[in-house]
Amino acid sequence: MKRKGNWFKGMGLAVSVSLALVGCGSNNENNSASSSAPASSAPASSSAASEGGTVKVGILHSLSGTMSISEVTVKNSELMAIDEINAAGGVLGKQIEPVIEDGASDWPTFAEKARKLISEDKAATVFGGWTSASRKAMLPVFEELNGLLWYPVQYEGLESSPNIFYTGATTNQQIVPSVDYLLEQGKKKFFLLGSDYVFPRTANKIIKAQLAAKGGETVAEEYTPLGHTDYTTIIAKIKEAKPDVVYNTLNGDSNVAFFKQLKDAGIAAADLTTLSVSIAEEEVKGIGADFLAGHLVAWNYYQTTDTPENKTFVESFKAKYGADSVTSDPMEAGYTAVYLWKAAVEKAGSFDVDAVKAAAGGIEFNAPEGKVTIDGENQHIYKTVRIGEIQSDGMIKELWNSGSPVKPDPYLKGYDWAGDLSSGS
Amino acid sequence: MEMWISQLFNGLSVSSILLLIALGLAITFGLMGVINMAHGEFIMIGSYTAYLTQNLFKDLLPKGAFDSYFIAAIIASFLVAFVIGYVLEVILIRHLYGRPLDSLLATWGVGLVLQQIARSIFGAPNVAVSSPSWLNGGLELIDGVVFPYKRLFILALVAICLVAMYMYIYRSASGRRMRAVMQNREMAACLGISTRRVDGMTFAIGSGIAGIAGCALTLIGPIGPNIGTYYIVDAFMVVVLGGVGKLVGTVVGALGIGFFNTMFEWWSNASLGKVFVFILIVAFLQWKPKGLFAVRTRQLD
Amino acid sequence: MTSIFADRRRLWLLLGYIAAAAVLFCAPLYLSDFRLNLLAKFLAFAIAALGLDLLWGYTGVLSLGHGVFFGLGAYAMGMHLKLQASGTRLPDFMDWSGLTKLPWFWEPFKVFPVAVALGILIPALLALFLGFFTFRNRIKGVYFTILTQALVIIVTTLFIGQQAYTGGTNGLTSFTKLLGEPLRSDTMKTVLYLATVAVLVLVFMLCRYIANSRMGKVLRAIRDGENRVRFLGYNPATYQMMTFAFSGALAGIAGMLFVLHVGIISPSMMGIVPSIEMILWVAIGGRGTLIGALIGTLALNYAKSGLSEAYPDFWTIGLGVLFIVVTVFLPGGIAGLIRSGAEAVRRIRGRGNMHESGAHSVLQGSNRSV
Amino acid sequence: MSQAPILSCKEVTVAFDGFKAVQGMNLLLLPGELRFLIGPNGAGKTTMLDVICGKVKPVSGSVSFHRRPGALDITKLQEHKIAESGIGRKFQTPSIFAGLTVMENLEIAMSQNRSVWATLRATLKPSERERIDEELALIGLGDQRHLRAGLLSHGQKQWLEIGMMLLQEPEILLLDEPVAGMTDKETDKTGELLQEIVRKRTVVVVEHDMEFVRNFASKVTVMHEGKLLKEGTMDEIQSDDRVAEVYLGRGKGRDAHAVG
Repeated sequence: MKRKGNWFKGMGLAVSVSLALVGCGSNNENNSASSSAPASSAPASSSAASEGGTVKVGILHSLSGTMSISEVTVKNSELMAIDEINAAGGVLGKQIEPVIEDGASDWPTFAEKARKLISEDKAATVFGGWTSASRKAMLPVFEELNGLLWYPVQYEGLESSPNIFYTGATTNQQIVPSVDYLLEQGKKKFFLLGSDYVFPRTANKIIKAQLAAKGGETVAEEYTPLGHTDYTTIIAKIKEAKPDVVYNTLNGDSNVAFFKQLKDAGIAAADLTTLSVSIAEEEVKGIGADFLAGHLVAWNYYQTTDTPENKTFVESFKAKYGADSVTSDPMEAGYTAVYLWKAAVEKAGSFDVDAVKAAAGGIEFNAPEGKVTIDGENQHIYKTVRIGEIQSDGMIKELWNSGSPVKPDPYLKGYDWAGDLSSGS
Repeated sequence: MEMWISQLFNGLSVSSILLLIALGLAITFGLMGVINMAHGEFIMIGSYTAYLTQNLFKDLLPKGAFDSYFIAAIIASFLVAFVIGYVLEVILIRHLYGRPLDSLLATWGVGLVLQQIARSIFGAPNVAVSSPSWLNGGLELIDGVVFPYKRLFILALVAICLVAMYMYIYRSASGRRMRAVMQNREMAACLGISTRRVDGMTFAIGSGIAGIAGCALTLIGPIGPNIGTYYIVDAFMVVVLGGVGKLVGTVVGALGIGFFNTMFEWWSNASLGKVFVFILIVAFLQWKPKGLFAVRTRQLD
Repeated sequence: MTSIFADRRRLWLLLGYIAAAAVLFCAPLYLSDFRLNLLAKFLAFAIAALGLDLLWGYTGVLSLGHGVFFGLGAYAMGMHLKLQASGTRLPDFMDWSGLTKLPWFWEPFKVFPVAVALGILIPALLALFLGFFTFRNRIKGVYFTILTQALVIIVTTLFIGQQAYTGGTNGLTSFTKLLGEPLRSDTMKTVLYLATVAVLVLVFMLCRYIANSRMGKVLRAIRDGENRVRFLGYNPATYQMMTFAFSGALAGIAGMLFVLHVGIISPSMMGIVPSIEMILWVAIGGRGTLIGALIGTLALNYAKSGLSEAYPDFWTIGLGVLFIVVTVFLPGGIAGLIRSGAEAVRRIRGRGNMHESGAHSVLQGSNRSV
Repeated sequence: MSQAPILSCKEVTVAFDGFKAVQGMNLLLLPGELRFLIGPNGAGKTTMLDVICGKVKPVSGSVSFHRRPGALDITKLQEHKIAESGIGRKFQTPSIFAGLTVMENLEIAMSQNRSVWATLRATLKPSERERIDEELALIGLGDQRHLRAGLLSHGQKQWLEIGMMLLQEPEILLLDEPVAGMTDKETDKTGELLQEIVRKRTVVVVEHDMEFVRNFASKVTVMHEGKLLKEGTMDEIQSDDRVAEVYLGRGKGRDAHAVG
């Protein structure tokens, strides 16, 4: 009664399944074969595969999908740092060999590639991640395999994993100072507008607590789904609420739609102050400077930041990736992360993760954004806060900065009004 | 009081954008029964064509002529999307008539390919298109209520496309041939209509209109490889809700979704607004499974 | 006369399955930790693919919303693991979202067996609920497919929005323990892998039983002519609902195993793209053949992770082209290829079975009606 | 007419968007009767069958099926309930399941408990296998038992569907042009099949081929534009002027030979 060819199907399954396994099995053999010491097939210890002349380093960013918009440029700046270091003799006499992986804007893929970089490629460290979700996906993998991750993007804080170094700003180095700045400018009524994901919701929670403590007022709190493109109703709500400032944590494409439609509705920067934390030089290029002129942003670095290191950084970046390319905060943070790792390795004298972590505390480095220091206690870095205004030529002019680098405080312990926010793990 | 007027206008403008996006689909899906999941990518093609036209005008022509680039862009985006649509129909869609579910999966693949090609040509980050100066600003009838020229332009563009499509489908000879082929392919072939050419033309027109939508959307939205994914599900919802095969269905579907979306968003927030609209659509289809203006057929299946 | 062939054929088939199961069970011996974890994830996907194949390949109902059922199962297990990891304290995201006590609907997930039961029941009941309202009203074909996409948008938007209860776009992560044992120890990982293979084998046998039972025949009849089945006295709606609920439950099981292997579940994993990729596994493997769903899932996932390692920039083009080629030019999928390959071999060696040789057997492989 | 009717359709009217396919039609069937339904194209014959088997809901009028335990109002029931209660329908174009083998088609058509749970556990009992073998022999498809139904010829598909109907063992069987598109040899064979079917159940046959109708001495109902025109034996029908006029066009007295 069986249909024809069934026994072939059974055999077909057995053959194809075993082929797939053998395929990936052998794939695994030739991997370890390419990396040197036979010890590498030992259980995934963190001993770096420092083979003769090169040390492997992972670069894990989204090269496809919705997040490729922001992450491709950060990958480029990290690669530039590696090329510069290799040209100058590498680290501990070894050339850095970058292994590039695509996170594909898909969080389990970030976890899968992180596991591959650590246990298969034996990468000494990994530079990568962008969205909080991708970092949260990689975190358990790095802690399980005792790997080392450098996360180059500003984020919502309230985290400090022993296996991650955060070279982007935490909330008290971007959100909190920017709100203080606005309050000093006499902006009392805040309209909180953000894309519907973790960073805006957490940032707004902090802002509401800060405003309540400092006499500000939260007029409204609005969220739009990622990829939302129609802001006419939101703009109508803004007109009705008549806030002093719109604190904007929208992300990616939504910013394009919001500012274009804001200008359509006859609202210019002079009529309504907005401060954004997800718009850098790269995004300004995508939106068009004529829609953004006069609006404020809060970062720790701008292409116009006048430090000698920044001049060379911008020049070499334009030389490498084209004259019309721009440099933004996350790109600079990624670039700085590579140098900080190099400094920590040289101080520790070895690529071993625990040694590098122990040696990292207190390391200083003259980054394009100015002097930065690694805070050994929470593995973030001291950063100078800068409020900028977008110019009609697409550059961002610095209006105010915090003077000296601000100590990172991911759990906002140093702020009394943030007491109930988090007990800290 | 002005809030109500501006909200009504917002509802109308959202509906007009939904209609512009779904109009092409009303042909490819409504009339031809082809599920084209790459419809969003044709919108993207339209946007990128507008970007290229803008650069062309900026570099080659004198400054004064820049403002008229947008009209050229609309025509160019229709033609480019039309040609790519025709080529896609000849290569792929031809094999998929009568297999709706397969055409859904195959065109999803096409969408992936088009997105990646756009990403490698134009780069992952968004590109900027500055709107022509005669479209900036807005009409201020009552104080405090501004009707942006861009939205009015899109409303006008949609109206023109609608009338043009109506005249083509219901009042022109080739439109009649198209409907004949769609309703009974074998009979039309017997009557000497080259169904191959009509299929190609019909699909290409549907894609061309998606190109126009893409060009118009550069006024108010982002231009990047992924914008297609934002619109595709909404476009299908409009056509399914409105009822397949009837132009008036698509119009009413777009108006319905547009106004409800704006109203819900006003009362709650944008995320919940979108959720309520979709729940409404699912509930509505219980009552009328074939959409508002269903075409009744008597065959068994 | 044909029974001799049938018995020998069934023997070979059994041998094939046993060999495959053996190869899978002893994988931990020859696979590295990373590759084993990868394979475990793909086998979990295969369980969901089997359910989808039964629904689409056999019954002709195309659902692009199975990411939701997969996600609900994964969230059920994720909530359990999160509670285990948080011990007495509130989970971290609830803490800084301002919650003071655990929401009531989190309580049942503290107990492992209850969490597993809910991980199967919730997707199944949601599928039954949606199935009841669509199939009873004879919503079918493309309309049903687009409705499942609407379901995906509704559920993902709600999960993202209710960050205090679901962890928002970060989802649930940083799990430490399962049943008191450390989740990430080597023994636990091997045990989890073997459990996944065992569940897969069980589910495969269950699906084969259903596919070959009379119910399986009625399902295929519904695929070929739903109205005709109605006039034979069967109510297609109940059959479609039951199969939809069953495939929802299988997707839930797959989700639970997935979260145990990968250690994270977030709304983006139950979105539109993952749901369509599930369909691609079944389409490439060969819908309407259970083995096809398995082969397709393994083949595509290895291709995806292999391609994206080697050519990070262009693997989406490869995926897209694969999509087109399979659905248009290779409707039978890989399983179809194997079958027609087998027939070609049979015809060349002239062993053809008297009754079905000649023109019939050639046509058999290519019969595909949607 | 002492016997109580098994099926009674009173004043049945069916309209599609205003067009009245059937107007005020009455039809009474006696148990075990063989009734032919003839009439020009568009007379509403097929629509009448659709009403009886529940495919189409009438706008007005009643259709009741008098089974042993009591009367069933067809217009209230869903299609599968009507089929389950004992009304089988064969469609004009052979509608069998192309993806299933001949054997499988018959297996699911066989009268059995139709619930999901029952079919999940059902196995082919020897007695059932015998019945299927008998049916296969009767319709002459014994050799093609494992062949996919989609590969059968047109005639074979019609017989398979008839075989399925027999296995379904309905009390009333509705056949829609069973010999349409068949060769003479196939038509004769179908005629023999019909003799077999009629022995155990009530049958209504819609047919155009007068030759075929003639060799069954049974009652004939003629429909025209949705209304009952004439009812009686074949001879009464042929001698009736109105039938000739309606059927064959305006010529009087011409032999009421069938127009295909």
